[in-house]
Amino acid sequence: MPLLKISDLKVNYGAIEAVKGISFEVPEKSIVTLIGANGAGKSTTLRTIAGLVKPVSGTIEFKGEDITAKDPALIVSRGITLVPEGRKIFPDLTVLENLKIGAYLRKDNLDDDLNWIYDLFPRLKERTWQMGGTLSGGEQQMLAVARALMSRPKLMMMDEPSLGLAPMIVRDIFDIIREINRQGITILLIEQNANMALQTADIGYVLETGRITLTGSGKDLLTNEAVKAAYLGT
Amino acid sequence: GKEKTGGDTAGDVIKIGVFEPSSGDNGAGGKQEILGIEYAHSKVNTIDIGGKTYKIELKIVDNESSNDKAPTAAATLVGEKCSVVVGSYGSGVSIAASSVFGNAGIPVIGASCTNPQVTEGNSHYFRICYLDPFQGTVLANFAVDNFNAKTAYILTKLGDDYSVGLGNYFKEAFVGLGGTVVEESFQEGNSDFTAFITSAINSGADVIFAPTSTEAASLIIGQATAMNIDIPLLAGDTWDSSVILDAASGSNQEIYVSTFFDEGDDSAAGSEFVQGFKAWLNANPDKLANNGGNDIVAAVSALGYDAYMVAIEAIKKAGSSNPADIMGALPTTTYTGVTGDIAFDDIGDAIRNVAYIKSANTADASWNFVAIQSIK
Amino acid sequence: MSSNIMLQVENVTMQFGGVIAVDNLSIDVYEDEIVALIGPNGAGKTTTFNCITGVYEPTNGCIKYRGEVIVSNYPQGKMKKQYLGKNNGLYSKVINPTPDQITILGIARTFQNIRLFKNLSVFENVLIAKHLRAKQNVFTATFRLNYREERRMREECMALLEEQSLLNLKDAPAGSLPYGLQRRLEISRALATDPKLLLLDEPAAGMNPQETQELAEFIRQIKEKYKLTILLIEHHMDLVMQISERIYVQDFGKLIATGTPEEIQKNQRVIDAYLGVAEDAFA
Amino acid sequence: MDKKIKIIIYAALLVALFALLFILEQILPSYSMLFTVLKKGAIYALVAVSMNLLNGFTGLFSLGQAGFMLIGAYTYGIFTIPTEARSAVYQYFDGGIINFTVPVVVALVMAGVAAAIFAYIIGLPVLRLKSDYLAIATLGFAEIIRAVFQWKTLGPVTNGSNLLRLYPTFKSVLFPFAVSGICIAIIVLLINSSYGRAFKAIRDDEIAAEAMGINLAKHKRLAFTISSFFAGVGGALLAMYQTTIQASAFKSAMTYEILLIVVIGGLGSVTGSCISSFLFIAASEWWLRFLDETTYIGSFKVPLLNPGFRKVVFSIIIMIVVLFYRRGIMGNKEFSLDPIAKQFKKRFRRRKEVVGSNEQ
Amino acid sequence: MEFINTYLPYILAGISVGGQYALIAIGYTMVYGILRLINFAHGDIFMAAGFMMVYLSASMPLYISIPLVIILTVILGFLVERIAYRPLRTAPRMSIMISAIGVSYLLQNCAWYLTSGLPKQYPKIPWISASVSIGASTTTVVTLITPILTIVLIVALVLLIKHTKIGMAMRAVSRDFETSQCMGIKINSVIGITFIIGSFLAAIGSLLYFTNYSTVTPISGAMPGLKAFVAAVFGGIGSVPGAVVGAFLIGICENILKIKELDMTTFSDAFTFALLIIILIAKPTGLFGEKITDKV
Ligand SMILES: Nc1ncnc2c1ncn2[C@@H]1O[C@H](COP(=O)(O)OP(=O)(O)OP(=O)(O)O)[C@@H](O)[C@H]1O
Ligand SMILES: Nc1ncnc2c1ncn2[C@@H]1O[C@H](COP(=O)(O)OP(=O)(O)OP(=O)(O)O)[C@@H](O)[C@H]1O
Ligand SMILES: [Mg+2]
Ligand SMILES: [Mg+2]
Repeated sequence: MPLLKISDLKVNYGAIEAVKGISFEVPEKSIVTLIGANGAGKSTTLRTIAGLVKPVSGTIEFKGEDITAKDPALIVSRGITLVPEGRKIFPDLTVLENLKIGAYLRKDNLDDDLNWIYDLFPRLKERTWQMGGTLSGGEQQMLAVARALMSRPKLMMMDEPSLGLAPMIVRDIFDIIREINRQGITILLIEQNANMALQTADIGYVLETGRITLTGSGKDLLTNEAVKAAYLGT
Repeated sequence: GKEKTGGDTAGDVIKIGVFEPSSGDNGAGGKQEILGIEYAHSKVNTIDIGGKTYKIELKIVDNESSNDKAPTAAATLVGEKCSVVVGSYGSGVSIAASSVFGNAGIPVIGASCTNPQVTEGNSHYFRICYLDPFQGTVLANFAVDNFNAKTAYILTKLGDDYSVGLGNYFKEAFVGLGGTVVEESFQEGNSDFTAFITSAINSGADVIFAPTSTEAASLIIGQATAMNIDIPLLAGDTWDSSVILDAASGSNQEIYVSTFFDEGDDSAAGSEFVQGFKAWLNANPDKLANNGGNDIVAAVSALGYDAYMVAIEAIKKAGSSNPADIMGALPTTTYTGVTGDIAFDDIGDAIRNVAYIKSANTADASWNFVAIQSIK
Repeated sequence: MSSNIMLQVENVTMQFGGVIAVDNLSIDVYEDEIVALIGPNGAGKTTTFNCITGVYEPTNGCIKYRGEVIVSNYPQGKMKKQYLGKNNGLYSKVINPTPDQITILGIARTFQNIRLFKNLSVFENVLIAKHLRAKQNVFTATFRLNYREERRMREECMALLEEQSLLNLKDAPAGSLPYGLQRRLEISRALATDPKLLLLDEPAAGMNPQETQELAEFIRQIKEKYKLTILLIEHHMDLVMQISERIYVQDFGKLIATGTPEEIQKNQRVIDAYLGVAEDAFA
Repeated sequence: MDKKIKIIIYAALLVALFALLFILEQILPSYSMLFTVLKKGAIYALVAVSMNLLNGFTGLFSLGQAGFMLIGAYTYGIFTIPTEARSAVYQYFDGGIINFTVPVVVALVMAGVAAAIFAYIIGLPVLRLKSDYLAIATLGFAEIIRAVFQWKTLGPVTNGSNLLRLYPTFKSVLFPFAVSGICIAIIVLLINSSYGRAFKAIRDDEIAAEAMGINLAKHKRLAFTISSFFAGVGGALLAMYQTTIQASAFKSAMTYEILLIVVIGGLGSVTGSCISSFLFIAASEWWLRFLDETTYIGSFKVPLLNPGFRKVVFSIIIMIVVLFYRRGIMGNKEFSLDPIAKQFKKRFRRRKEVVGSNEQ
Repeated sequence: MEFINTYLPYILAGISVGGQYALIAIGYTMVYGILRLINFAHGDIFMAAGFMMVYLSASMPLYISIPLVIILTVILGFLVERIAYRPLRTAPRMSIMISAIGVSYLLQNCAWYLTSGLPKQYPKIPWISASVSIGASTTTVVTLITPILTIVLIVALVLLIKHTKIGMAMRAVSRDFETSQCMGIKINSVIGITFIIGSFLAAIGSLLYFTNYSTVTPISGAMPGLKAFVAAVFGGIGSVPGAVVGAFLIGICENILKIKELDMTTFSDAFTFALLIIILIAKPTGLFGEKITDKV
């Protein structure tokens, strides 16, 4: 059984059909990537899974449980978190508070998790007391990932984590993604940087104007001529 | 209003408009005035003209104490084809709506609006109460006569023509009698009067004259009580309300008001009205609530009663329900009401030369009659 | 060469509280050039643009446009004591124009996070950019005494949209456009102000490699067509290396390197601070 | 659609409207509530549109409308009270210090100009503020204006706390319609001009607007001043309608009322503001009045109907409209003949085609 | 001494009024901080609390009616949020504000309808209604305990916001609904709690205020509401300490202006606004307001 199973999902914003019936699966402990042009509906798909947008039709199953259109808080409690597009860290909470709020639904002791996070992101440890808003772009992106990890997710969804980041940081982020995945967390990744994404991913889906048009392993898609022409620019 | 009671056809009905506030700043007083009118209507609700009996219907409309709503409210009454209109509590709305009635040729009888400008130059506007210049002078005289006052502190509400106007007339008279005055005014919505009371004390005032609405009044009284001052408070007709008694009850604050009517009046007409009105109020919980939950007779209720009766008298005299005829009849209409004899001068104002002065009995929350004051 | 110099940023320092976002930066841009400004996140690139376009008043330094000083400031007021940068005392003139004055001079820009008038149509977005050069006042405009001017503005905008192949979308609300077209519209809107110098802030952000490729072509085209000089900020190295003639690299506000794309790619300081392992960046 | 035809159609509609009003005035009695609502509605429409120019089209959240109306109303009153009536009006101030009158139309323009001048002056500092801060500052200015006009020291000019009255008023509903109509037409022209586009740009994104070469300070001040001009004219019309002027009527409650009209009509929709102002006035002052009357059906007393109930119902209606029509009646669209005309054309064309095919 | 005797009452009145404004102002500021909504109905909730006390105390002893008033007010505040604001969560800001104005109208009109608009005498609460003398001036106990109680409540509130989990959630929600939801925060509950706290403080404020001023009318909430709102803006809307400082400043200023010798009474309200405008022009987001920097 896949960890996450999307069947025939349709999402509208008013009259705009953003997602027009897509189905895909995310196996446990894998890295899955969605690539596609701007406005293809990638972010919308993730937001729907997270419960932020209600779909018109279709189902979302997580570990066999139907979580379609459930309250975001419930979805988080089941083990799905979203690292939103554009970092969205809380600027006037400290780094520590940002991390704590990531674990909002948890009632147990957070010390172990904090140590784990600080191991993963030594940069954040130095800045525990700094306000989130004063971090640099790359640091904010790390914080956003770390914050999501604090809920001890089973599935982590990331929406364009490399957007607007310097090449060096982009690489760091992908290293971290692989590292987190090694530790057993399933990743659903959206990327414009299709090269990096497909290199990292086990499975890739290509989304075009609200529909999935291609599926394959990351390596396969990297060499697919259509993908090359449309997304890789070579 | 689509109300139709019984099966009357329009031909048998004479409509009397009631142009009063039942909301807004003057809503409380307006309602009490309406009660007097309604009571009068309950006593006299038919009229014989030319051998035919007409049923009298009241058309009550809320002018919301607001000058910009008043013309619309007045237009409603005109639209209802009222023969004559009674109202309003509050001079501002009366002036604002005056031209609507004037243009439609409908006579209006003001019950308690005391501003001279209501009738001045308006041949269709009549009034049965005394005027602010008179009232102000009466109170000034009273202050000098009773307290031997040399200094008066006058507190008025900014932007309120009644308050400022009456304050002005009081000042003129008081200064004319050789006193000095200290004047201050407060703004709308002010709720802390301690500073004003303090300055009254510091100015060495012998009396405080505060012609204000009842809302401000209860705040002033409450705070004066808390400060334990021993300067008497004087005010005009608006203070003649159970609200004032409520506010003052249990304190030892001296409060004097000038008014149109005394509940304790033991003349036959007066006591009959008081008893009848109380019984009527007590029989009807809604009405009692509109009176503030008690059966104390407000002077404006008495005036409302009289104004209605004057209207009836005028209709009878005119022998017609035609507004123009009634307007023609009004200047010569006379009537002996519960507030005294009523006759109009050539401006349309009632000819009156006395006012009642009452004081608040703070022990049992009632009014004590003090004097009938006239002008020197 | 200096006869046709377009923009000179001289010793510009921008300090926010205790943070120096731009530190004594000097940049020259010559006519007909495409110059890139790169650097790690938070290096102060956007802030530099904001200083040039009048959004921020630099704390110290001056900026010249075609040889004329358009922005100039020195540490003063509260900043007098707090100032942490260099060159205090070098300048004594204060010129702090508002952004609209800069635009009128002929410098147009786009924004890092697209700032279109989302509720207005594509056509109106472009038409608004014509407002500044129209000969009219409220009175003539209201009573349509400016109808010739208005017609000219509309015709020019139609022509521009036609060229940018946005004409078929002219009545669509700008906010409803796909992301890539929004970027293009933002550039078109900037072009409608008749600029000589165009500042582009991360035009390729959020684009995939293919779209980035198309963007590079587009930038080249408009440069030729409108005889523009272009200064751009970008993190997509393939785009930068492909179209820019010279590159400035900024880190912690300071200029750390400048040169041709080839020179920059080999520069060890740039690799350490920004590119990381050189080959990877161009994978 | 052909622009010329469009103009002709709109002009024809306008003429028809005025003709209808004229006929109505001949056949209905002058005291009909309909006229009251039409008069006040027309005036509120103007004021609401002027507020919409600021709040809906320029994105400046201003709550100073009542203050500017006050200035307009007083300016009109002060300069039009006939000299012979002045001693009666200014009875506490020896007839006041202004001893001349100007014609009504001139006074209306003066009312607008006075409000505009004032707006220009306070706009200099205040327009630098953003959103809610601007709102509270303008609200504050309106309160200050009110206090100043009630100030005794200015009594010889403003009559202090007392009423202004006896100035020329209007009888026919055509007058407010004509004046408001002209003013609204000018505002519409402005909104659709290059400057109107600049205002909308500022509303959507100030920073981008500035980058497009739009001088924020200048354009905001322009919108503020023009809006206040029309608010001033609206205030003067209101004064004519009310026949008396008193500063205490121009409270913040009046501004809120106008804001309600604007939002219910749809922010950024001129026709919305107009429609909703008529509906608002009609509902609040006419249609619901029966709710205030204690009513008996036979001898059964209809429950709840007591003075004050009308306002309760009215506020509930407002809440329902706000909750279920969140973008207002018209959203940010305008009423237009285009869709109707298109329908018409389509049918026309089809018929032509049918005719054409028959001929073949 | 002469000086103190003359002016002490003004200052005492100022501090007391300031405290009451502060309690109301916090409600504005909290709601604004989290929803960016000027909750115009807040002053009317305060007024409604006053009427509840009038009616409840008539039929039950104070030790029951006071807690009951507080509970009912809190429920009222919560319901207003539930019915009038929650459905508009995604609507344009202006609609929510109009909804707030609508609620304010509704509450006032209901109060009118139910009370006939007559001013109601507020019950005397023993001990805090009592008079005390300070120097030569007389005042009530409530004048003295208001500032103390205000400060205590506010310290508690600040601690709650700064150091508890729910406080952290409030700060997070105030920044970004969507991301907060992604963290598992139920924004509706957090907003509900904000209204509950705001209404609670308004209820306490109304107890103090009406004990001091003795009369309740349907528009009793309007002016204190407006003043408190001004105070909140003055201090920088969204900032709790700012609201408190603003409230005390305004309370004291407007009372000092009533000193006869200054001859400024006519303009005491106008002056409050003038002061506000001056502050805003110098500091466009109030004394403690966060600077709105549009990151370009
Ligand atoms: N809040 C919204 N309201 C209306 N339409 C929206 C909204 N959000 C997205 N859309 C539209 O839905 C479609 C899909 O958008 P989505 O953000 O999911 O695309 P995406 O694939 O994530 O693109 P990008 O690469 O730009 O992030 C687009 O056409 C977009 O314009
Ligand atoms: N208005 C401001 N107030 C305070 N600090 C600011 C302001 N604007 C920018 N900064 C700071 O200045 C520094 C430079 O920011 P800037 O936006 O110029 O970076 P950048 O080089 O454009 O980065 P990126 O590539 O991530 O866009 C950052 O530390 C930023 O936080
Ligand atoms: Mg996306
Ligand atoms: Mg940047």
